[in-house]
Amino acid sequence: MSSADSLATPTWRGDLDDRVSKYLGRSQRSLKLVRGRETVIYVILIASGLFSLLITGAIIYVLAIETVSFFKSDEVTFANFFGSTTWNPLLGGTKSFGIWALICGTMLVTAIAMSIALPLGLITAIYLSEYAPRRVRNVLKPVLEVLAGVPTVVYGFFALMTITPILQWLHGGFSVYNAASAGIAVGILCLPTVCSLAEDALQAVPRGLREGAYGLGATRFDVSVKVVVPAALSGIISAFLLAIARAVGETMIVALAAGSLAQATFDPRQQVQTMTGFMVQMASGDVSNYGTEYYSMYAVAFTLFIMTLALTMVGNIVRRRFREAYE
Amino acid sequence: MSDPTTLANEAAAIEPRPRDGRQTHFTHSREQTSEPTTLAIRVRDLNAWYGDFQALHAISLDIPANRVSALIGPSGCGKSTLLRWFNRMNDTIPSAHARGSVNLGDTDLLSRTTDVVDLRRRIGIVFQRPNPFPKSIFDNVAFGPRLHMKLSRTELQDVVEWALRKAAVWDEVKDRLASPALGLSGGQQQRLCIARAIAVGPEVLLMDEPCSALDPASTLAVEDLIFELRRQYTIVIVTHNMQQAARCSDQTAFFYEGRLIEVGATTTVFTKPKQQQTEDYVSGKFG
Amino acid sequence: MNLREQTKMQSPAEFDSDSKGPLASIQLLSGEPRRKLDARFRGLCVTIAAVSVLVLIGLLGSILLQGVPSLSLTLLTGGPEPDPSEAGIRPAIFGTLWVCSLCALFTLPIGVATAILLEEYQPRNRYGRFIYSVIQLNISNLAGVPSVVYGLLGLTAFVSMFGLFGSRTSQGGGLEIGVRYYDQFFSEGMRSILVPVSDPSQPVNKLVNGMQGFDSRGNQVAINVIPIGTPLPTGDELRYTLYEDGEAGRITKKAWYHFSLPLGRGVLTGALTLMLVILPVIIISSQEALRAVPSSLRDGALGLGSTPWQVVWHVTLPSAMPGILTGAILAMSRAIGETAPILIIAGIVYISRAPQNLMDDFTVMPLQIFNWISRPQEEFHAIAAAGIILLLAILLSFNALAVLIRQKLHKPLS
Amino acid sequence: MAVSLPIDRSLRRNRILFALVVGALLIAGCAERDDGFGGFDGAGGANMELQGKIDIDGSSTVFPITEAAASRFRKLFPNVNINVGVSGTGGGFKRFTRGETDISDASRPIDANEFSAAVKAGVRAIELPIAYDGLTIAVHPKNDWVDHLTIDEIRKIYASGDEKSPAPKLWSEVRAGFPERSIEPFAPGTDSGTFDYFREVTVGSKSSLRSDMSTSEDDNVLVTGVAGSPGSIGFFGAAYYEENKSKIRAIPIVNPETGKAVLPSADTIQSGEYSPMSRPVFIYINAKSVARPEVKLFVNYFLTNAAEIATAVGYQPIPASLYQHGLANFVGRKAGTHYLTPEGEKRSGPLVEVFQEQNLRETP
Repeated sequence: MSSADSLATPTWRGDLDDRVSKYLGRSQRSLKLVRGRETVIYVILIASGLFSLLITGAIIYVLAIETVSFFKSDEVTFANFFGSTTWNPLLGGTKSFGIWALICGTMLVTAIAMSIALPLGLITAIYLSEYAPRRVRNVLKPVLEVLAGVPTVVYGFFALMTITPILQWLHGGFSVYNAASAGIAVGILCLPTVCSLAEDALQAVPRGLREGAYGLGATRFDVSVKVVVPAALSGIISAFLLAIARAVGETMIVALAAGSLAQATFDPRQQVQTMTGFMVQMASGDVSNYGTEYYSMYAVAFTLFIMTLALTMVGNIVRRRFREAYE
Repeated sequence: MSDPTTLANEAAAIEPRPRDGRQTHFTHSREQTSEPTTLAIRVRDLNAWYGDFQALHAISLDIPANRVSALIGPSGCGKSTLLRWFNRMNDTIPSAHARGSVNLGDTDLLSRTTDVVDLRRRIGIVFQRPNPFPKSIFDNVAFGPRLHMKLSRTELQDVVEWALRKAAVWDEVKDRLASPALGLSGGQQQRLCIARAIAVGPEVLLMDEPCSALDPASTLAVEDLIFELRRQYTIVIVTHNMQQAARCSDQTAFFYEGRLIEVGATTTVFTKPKQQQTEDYVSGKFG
Repeated sequence: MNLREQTKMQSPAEFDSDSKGPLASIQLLSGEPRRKLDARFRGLCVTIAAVSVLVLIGLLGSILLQGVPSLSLTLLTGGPEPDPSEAGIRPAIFGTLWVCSLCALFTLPIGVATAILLEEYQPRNRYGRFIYSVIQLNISNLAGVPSVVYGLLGLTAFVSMFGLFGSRTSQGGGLEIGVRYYDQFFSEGMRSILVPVSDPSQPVNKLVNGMQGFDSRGNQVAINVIPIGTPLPTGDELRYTLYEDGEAGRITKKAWYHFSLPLGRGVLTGALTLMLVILPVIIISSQEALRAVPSSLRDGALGLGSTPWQVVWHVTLPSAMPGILTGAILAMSRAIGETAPILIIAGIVYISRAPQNLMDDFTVMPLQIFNWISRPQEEFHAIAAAGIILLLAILLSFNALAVLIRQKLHKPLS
Repeated sequence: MAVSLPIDRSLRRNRILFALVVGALLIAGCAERDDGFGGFDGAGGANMELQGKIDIDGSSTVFPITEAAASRFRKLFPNVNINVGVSGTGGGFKRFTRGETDISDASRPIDANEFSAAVKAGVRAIELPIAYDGLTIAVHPKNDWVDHLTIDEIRKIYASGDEKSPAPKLWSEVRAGFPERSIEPFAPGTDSGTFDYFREVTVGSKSSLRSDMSTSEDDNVLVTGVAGSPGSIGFFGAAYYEENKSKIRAIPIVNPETGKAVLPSADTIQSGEYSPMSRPVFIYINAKSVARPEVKLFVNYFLTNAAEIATAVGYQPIPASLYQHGLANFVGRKAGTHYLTPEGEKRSGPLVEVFQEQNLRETP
């Protein structure tokens, strides 16, 4: 404050009062201008808010238009698409578009992934939330964050180059592309998601519940498994649903490690093709842009979109309900 | 005014001050202004709701200009709600709505067309907890003037210094205006917030339990400040602390369950309340 | 309570016969089994936690093992050459740089604006509240849409623009900005002579003696045309000499901001597609950052007569900035690692040069790595592993930056 | 129609030009050491003058040759930017016939539909064979039971069966004496010329191949697949076999005419002994693009070095006379295809017989 020195004199008060009252009496900034700017900004904000709706609209529009062209084709019938387990858009005398072969592959990989990610993720979450000393947390948290941040193509490489050879070494029946290897990698990928969402849910349980249980002489295990987990159950379920959605939509790992043979099998040693895997195959093959097989990519994408949307929507609604219950 | 905290001071803060001293002070001040009390805010038949819950029932109240009006009552009695309607802070709560009339001079405070931004410049507010922005002390005080006025740098410095002096915190902060406001003590922060409110030149200053988060020494400092400020501003203070109301207000309004039970000169309300509920409350039977 | 029920079931006879009261005779269950269970569970937890650490070590270890021998300067400077010893990732690094910085440029403003709308501007009525909840649910659902689907959207909406603008050839056409056309002659002295073209629709210039053009230095030169069969001149003149049947080809020079429709498979398309992928992520993390700002600060600013935007701009946004930045960096690291949508829109290509403009073809690091992984030669796998090390190094430094910002800038707000 | 004189001259001149380029680069410094003019960069001996961009897309079989050519060419002319995509022969033609690319890699000749699409869009395509590709049938090295296969057996393995005789699931169904191991067939994607060619020589273009096999547009994926399990069998370009000799084993194929089992090799492919499993691969060039010096020089370079490049990446060169003929067509801008009769019928046969002046069905 440059004026600070001169103000040391006892006469400052009158001076400053006069000056400031002059300033304050002056005309204010134009409210109209401020209002106008405010409106413009508000409109911009609303526009960006609506942009996300536009994206959803565009996704549905694009997928629906092409899916309609797909079903218009003579080679395709609804009954075949939803009723057959033979997915064979590219080869053979009669093309067959039985989406169940792809859904089956997707489910197989997802099931393997979830049998790893869900229990491990949940237990790790319980450990982090209820048991872990600060020191362990400080190690485990970043480890999980790093695992979550690794690009999926790296997991694909890991599956193909490390997991598959190990599986083949353990058991001769594994083919080089197989569902198990891809599933394990997807499971590792989803583990941090499950863990952090489930931990959020556990943390949201009020302290009072825990203290009440401890006060009754419960062990940590009793508290976590009999009190906290049931209390956070809906949050945990939503974490599971979101993780399943993520596994269903995972692309690069299955494109690299699961294979390209669409078959309805539940043998994890076999190669399978998932919905996303098929889309990658179509995209990197650049099939002529007008054939039925090209539109089949959109029909598959639409099916995939609906599936993941249903999973995330339910997951998010459950999650929101759960959070509201405790906030 | 920031004397070292001594036991004596604390005791003084807790014990009601001698009524006489206050009284003379008041008298003195009234004599000084020596004009009839004018009306600042007029509330008529105000009903207010949060969603379906009715928080205020048919409140009619006059807030005199250049006086300190205290709103007292137990928790949830609606006193803060009323205060927040004065400068429409309740607009930030989506479910809040009100019917009735609140006027500041000619301005209808509840009207949709009232410019709340301008309104809040004219009616400043100080909150329960000091809430300085995570900026420097100078920037905190300069925040309002920068929004509302075109001032040169030196003019802005004048305003900041003036406001800080008014809020009786200048001497403590003048050497560290550039340091973060969050480094100040609670009492200093609250006085800084008062300075921040003053710096835009409001007509009315609303204070929502301004001392409830402060230690006794800081409370004392803020109370002194309130008393000092009433010469220039109409002050409405919400308080839980009846001694505080008694110490520094001219008029007291007692609320209970959303209704205005009694209003009158502070001395009257505290010594000869007309209503039984008021008496029970001021004598500590409930609350 | 559970405990008591068990006890009750164990000794009903005793319970009845006792006269002193129901509790007196109850034998308490030993706490030992429960404590054991607790210990076992803790053991299980520690094991599983250790497994996840081991998995990370295994993942990184196997990649390091395969990749470290191939780490070399060539990897940084080379293009995707067919010879593994010359192969590098430079064009892909620059592709990633272009695409991701453009993507951040688009996504941050839109994402933060949406978050501000949702967190700072209360809906005014029931209708508004409904729209808000739809937007909010929509955003969390968009975050769950597989990225490969965004790739398809990008393919239709950006690459071909629903076929509204025809198709794009290497020689341009249609709406174009930031492009200059030249007819390139290549002289017998192997010099390029460029003749500027003002109207790209006009046919390529015919060779005329004395025609003016520019050499590669930008100097104006006259073209020396000689009849077929004439011996070539020697010395400097050779540079501008062409036989009379010499031809020109139309080439373009594009400014970095070159723009044309449809967008094609260029950098801009990649950035816009990745924007779709990470927009929900940025919105959600920005919302969380804004939510963490104490409302007392907003009240303080409002109480001084700030407009809603002034509150946001002067108070909320600065306070939420560290959180927003952290979220943005993490979202960007996701964008860097994203492969599927880029694969859908661009496909695998041999691209030997870093992108030069917004419309230029590109590849990104993970796609180049994918390309290498899908080759059968071991050497390429090793290079892929080295590329992964590079990619992970970039991502880890991003994460570290995020942590740093979180720690350095995170001041208490109240 | 004999090769006309101007073409001849032009051809010679082009080669002179090329000799000049290469010479300049080899003895960088002697020839036109730069005088600060910014022409030749002393370090790499490269010509920094020529600019431009060449878009190539198409078959993954031809990709290694094109990639190698592009990579080498760029060492000579670093300012020419070449992008090579891998979209399969069909996908490549799709873009090519719309005029989006300058050059299309093809592992089969252009077909009637694609040709008419090109004509419709006004794209004149110059057809240039660049190498032979022997289709290699390969199995896992641990597969010790297959010593040779006849075309009939291959057909049995790959044809889509009917109710009477379903496609075999086990090796033992192919030939008596083979073990009861499940067959895992791999095949290139339908978009690839490799697929079309294989189908034609085994089951004929009217029939179809079995559908329960793994397909990929990327031949590398097939190699990895076959190398991954002992029961697998796959077919792909010989180049991919050459690169992975240690991982997979090629199977001799019985030549139906001589009855001899022949392994794919340089000699057997070029001599035609490895029949019918060898076929030529092509590049198609948009005649409009040829006017551009960078395209002209690149194709010139490609054709003059095709034999060497093809050999280096595991393909077999076509006879020198055919390169000459191709170069002549290129220089003379003779657009059209040799593989379609004027009636639009498909023409097939050995390359030397088909790729004749009189067979050219020119683009109008």
